[in-house]
Amino acid sequence: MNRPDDIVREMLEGMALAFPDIIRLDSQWNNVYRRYRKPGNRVALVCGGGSGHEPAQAGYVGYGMLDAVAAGHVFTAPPAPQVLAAINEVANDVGVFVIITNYTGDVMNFGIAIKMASAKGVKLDYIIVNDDVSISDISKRRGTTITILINKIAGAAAEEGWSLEEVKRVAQKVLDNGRDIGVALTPCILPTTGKPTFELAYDEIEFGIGVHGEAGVKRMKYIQSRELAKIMVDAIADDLKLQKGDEVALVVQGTGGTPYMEKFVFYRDVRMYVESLGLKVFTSWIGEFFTSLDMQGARVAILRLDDELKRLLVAPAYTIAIRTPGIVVS
Amino acid sequence: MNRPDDIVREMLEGMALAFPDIIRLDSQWNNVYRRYRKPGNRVALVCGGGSGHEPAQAGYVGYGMLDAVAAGHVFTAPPAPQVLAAINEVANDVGVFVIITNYTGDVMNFGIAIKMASAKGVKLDYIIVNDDVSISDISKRRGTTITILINKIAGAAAEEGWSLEEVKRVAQKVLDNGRDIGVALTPCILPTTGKPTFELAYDEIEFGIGVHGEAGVKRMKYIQSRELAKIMVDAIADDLKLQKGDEVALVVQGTGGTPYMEKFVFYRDVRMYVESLGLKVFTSWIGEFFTSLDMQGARVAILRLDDELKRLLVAPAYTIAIRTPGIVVS
Amino acid sequence: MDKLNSKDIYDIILLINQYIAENKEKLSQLDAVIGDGDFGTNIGRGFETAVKRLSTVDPSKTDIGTILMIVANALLESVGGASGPLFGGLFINMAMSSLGRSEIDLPEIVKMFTDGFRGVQEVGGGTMPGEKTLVDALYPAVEALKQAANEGKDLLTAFREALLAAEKGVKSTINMVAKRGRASYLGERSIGYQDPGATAIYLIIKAFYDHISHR
Amino acid sequence: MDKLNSKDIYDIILLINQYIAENKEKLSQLDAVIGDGDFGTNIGRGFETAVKRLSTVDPSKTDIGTILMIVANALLESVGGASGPLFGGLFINMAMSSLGRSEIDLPEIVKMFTDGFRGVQEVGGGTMPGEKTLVDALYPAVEALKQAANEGKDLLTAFREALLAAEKGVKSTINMVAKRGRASYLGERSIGYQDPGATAIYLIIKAFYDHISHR
Ligand SMILES: Nc1ncnc2c1ncn2[C@@H]1O[C@H](COP(=O)(O)OP(=O)(O)O)[C@@H](O)[C@H]1O
Ligand SMILES: Nc1ncnc2c1ncn2[C@@H]1O[C@H](COP(=O)(O)OP(=O)(O)O)[C@@H](O)[C@H]1O
Ligand SMILES: [Mg+2]
Ligand SMILES: [Mg+2]
Ligand SMILES: [Mg+2]
Ligand SMILES: [Mg+2]
Repeated sequence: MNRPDDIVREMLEGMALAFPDIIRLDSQWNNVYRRYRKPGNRVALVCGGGSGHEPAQAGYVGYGMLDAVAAGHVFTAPPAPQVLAAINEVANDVGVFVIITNYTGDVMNFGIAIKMASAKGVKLDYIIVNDDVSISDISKRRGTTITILINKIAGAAAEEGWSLEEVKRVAQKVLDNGRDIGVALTPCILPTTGKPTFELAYDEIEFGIGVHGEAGVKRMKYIQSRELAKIMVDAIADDLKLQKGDEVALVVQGTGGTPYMEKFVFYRDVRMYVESLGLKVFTSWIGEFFTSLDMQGARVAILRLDDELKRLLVAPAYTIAIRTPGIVVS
Repeated sequence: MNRPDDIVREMLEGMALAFPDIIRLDSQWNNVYRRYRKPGNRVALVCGGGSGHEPAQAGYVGYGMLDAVAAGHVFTAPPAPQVLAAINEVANDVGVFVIITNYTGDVMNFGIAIKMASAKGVKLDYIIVNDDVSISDISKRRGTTITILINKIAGAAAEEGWSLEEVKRVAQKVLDNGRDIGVALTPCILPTTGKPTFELAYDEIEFGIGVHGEAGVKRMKYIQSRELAKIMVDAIADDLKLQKGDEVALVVQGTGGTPYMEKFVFYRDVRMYVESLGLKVFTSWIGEFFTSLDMQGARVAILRLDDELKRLLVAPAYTIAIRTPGIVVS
Repeated sequence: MDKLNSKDIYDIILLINQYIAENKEKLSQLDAVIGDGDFGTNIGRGFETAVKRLSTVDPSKTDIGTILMIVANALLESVGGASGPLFGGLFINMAMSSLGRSEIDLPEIVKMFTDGFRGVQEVGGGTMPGEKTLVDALYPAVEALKQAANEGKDLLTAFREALLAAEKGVKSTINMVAKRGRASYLGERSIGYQDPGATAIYLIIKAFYDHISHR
Repeated sequence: MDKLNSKDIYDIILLINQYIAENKEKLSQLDAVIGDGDFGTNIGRGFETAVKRLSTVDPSKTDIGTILMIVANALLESVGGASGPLFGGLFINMAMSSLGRSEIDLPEIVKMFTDGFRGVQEVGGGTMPGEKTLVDALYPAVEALKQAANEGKDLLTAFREALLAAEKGVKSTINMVAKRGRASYLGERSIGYQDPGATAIYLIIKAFYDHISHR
């Protein structure tokens, strides 16, 4: 790290230097666009949010996924004028679809930007993603991993030339059939303050965390990976009312500082438990998709699939973090 | 984590469950083989070492890279009989090429296994990788990231049907032209003991670390990413006697617990400094390639390229961690 | 004499920036406990940007509304998070309320703050006192100003009472369960900690009071 | 009477396993400071495996060499790291030296340990005393046994002197600069810490001594 205030810009510069064929950086706003614009008769997808969740969201800009990302400061929703600039950059005749994670700041800033863009005649629609099952009040549920699956599936639909209404319909289907839950074994350290976001004893697990290093919904004693897998999968399966025989996609990820080894041990436990419930695993993503800086922890997400979702999930994509077919873990 | 003693087996089980099309696990020995054997008239590549460095080495088994990996316990070289089993599994008429990292334990166990296999008439040759520039006594230099580049380049050569002698020649060329260096900002925590491997103050950097959480060659005060990039690149450039105009591959990686953000900021700083020296960056790998459990830190490796190395470096590969063209960061 | 002119408002903004900067770490720390720890950094960056932009503005030639609009835009563009729109909404409405005016008296100040408060409420989605947000400092402060104006008190007294009300409001957030924003995820576990947004409102009112009492 | 038979060797192996298990954490901790922290876990697993395999062996019907070969193979197969081949090499050579024998006297024991020491040296690449390795405990212990045998001392006295020599050897590693293995990366920074491998050798000699003194 150099100056904490520069960290987001410098990271985006690094990504643009490494993948100049995929993305382009607007450094006035820290907005990331596709290197090569999509044809104008395709719905454009805009996402964004605070930084510190990498590869979310800049890592998902590219063919088959997003067109524009507004990257805020660490854990801070991007200001409305920045989001507006991203929307304007990709605005076209068929429409812009905006994917918003359900956090007060994101909803406020994206909401203002959408209002301003609509007022100027931009055709758009949006979805507010609230997939985090750890909160019982549904309106308060946070937007986490399902956001990425919406980026992927709605992105594939948009690439195929679907209408704005159809893109929204399939995005809503993903949200209706997908849930996520996370735990932390350590807090994360904010680069801006150099301080951990909460205190956690060595033998404690913070259960139901968000993605911002904020404390979770409850704290529990350390348990084994196997038992943790069960509790987390159960929370999702209950909420989604998963049935024996349902086909699912499984996302098992670290939270930024989780060692590779633990991810695969945990994946094994999740997978074995999911199969013991009679669910069929169509595909698995294992890696880091929506992180919390250097936090050690894990998130599990499950998406119930039908034929339409399956096809779009494995449709071609070419972004920094996800390239199908074949999710690559590194 | 479940039982610490099971962690390696359970991780490998997770990998085999997630990527059944790429690898197959021999759980008697914790050896990992390609799902589909290579034709018998191709040199087979065997690598291995202690675990805790994932994706090294099991993540590199597959088309265009390795044929067999012997995975030891965490940070522990696999026993000689296990290595022997791996060699025997892939032994063929054209030969087995064994890639050994230069650690006492690996050299001893792989050495014994090679002696035993040779005595039984297996045709083989080997290379001991000592690319870690932080140690001045060349015979003591450890094997780190260049191992992966040898896996890639010698693997591509073997896939093309080169002879054992030729595979060894190109592996040696990679070793002669590649160097690595690493730093730690935190120690790593051993799953077996639950203890950190060394003590490090918040504002200190351990310079010239190996990949086992062992302490480095010196300790220094915290400096900015930019200055660190310069010191690390200089150490490699001096040792390799890099000249203006040389073409290079750049590997910038975290050490297992390094957040994504820091990797890209650091990559930007390394890349800008490398270019300021008049070197041409042919390709970059950014991610996690040879880690140290949950350690926060960074490694830089540089490989000087010629046309032969360039071609083999970007040749097709299909493994868990590396799939070319296009290194994917996740 | 018992009015605030453009220069006063200008100097008050500088003072707000100073107070926020001095308390940046503390504000982030408060946010870390029940939120995500970025509040001080973000609101600090916002007022810093505002002051930077104001540095080329001559307050003797500029109306109060324009000065406040510059602040509002700086906050909206550079803060982000929840606080960007919330504090941006506060200052936009205060700006609209004082556009074209080069001085304002207490009843006008009351109106300006009441409008500002409405701006916050709108952005917040109808936030009410008792939900452990900045509204718990802002609402009582505005009420205190209003009452002082109704009772014909002078500017200094009005802001002294507003400051006491804001302080009490900040303290009252400690025992509340958060119902809005990130802290609400904690439910009952949010009890015992002071709201950072309310704390920043207290610093803003304190800048008004300190400026008036020292001029 | 002043001999060791198969049952003695069998019991000594059990005792070694017990001592190593009791000191597992300590051995790993010593390795963490100047190595990678796995030594206790690995050598512990090795002797545990050895003892598990010995559980189906009847020492009254098995020669010393076979018992030690089972130990050697268990160490070679399950320890890994540097210590697997090193301790494996020690026990393989001790086994070869005692194959077919159901009891051995002090001169034979001396020969057995001398052969074992050569095995370690070979695997280690010619390790000499003074390089901060297990050789610094093993070499003086073997020398002490040899001298005691030459002076015609009894078994117990011989092992008492070997134990003292091993203990002194372990302590002497503290002030050495590591020249072999992982600790050698630290150069001068390895001074001040005791070698874990040497410490394990001390525990092995101690098991011999304690068994002999208690039987
Ligand atoms: N709906 C709301 N109405 C009023 N104030 C709110 C609301 N939500 C959050 N706040 C205020 O915003 C402050 C947090 O701001 P900030 O740290 O920028 O939010 P975040 O990091 O969650 O985006 C809280 O202390 C609270 O006072
Ligand atoms: N070349 C050598 N000769 C003799 N003993 C050695 C040699 N290298 C290492 N050792 C011994 O091995 C011990 C470390 O064993 P271990 O932890 O298994 O090694 P590693 O983890 O480095 O593979 C050291 O304490 C030392 O006594
Ligand atoms: Mg925030
Ligand atoms: Mg080891
Ligand atoms: Mg916050
Ligand atoms: Mg060790």
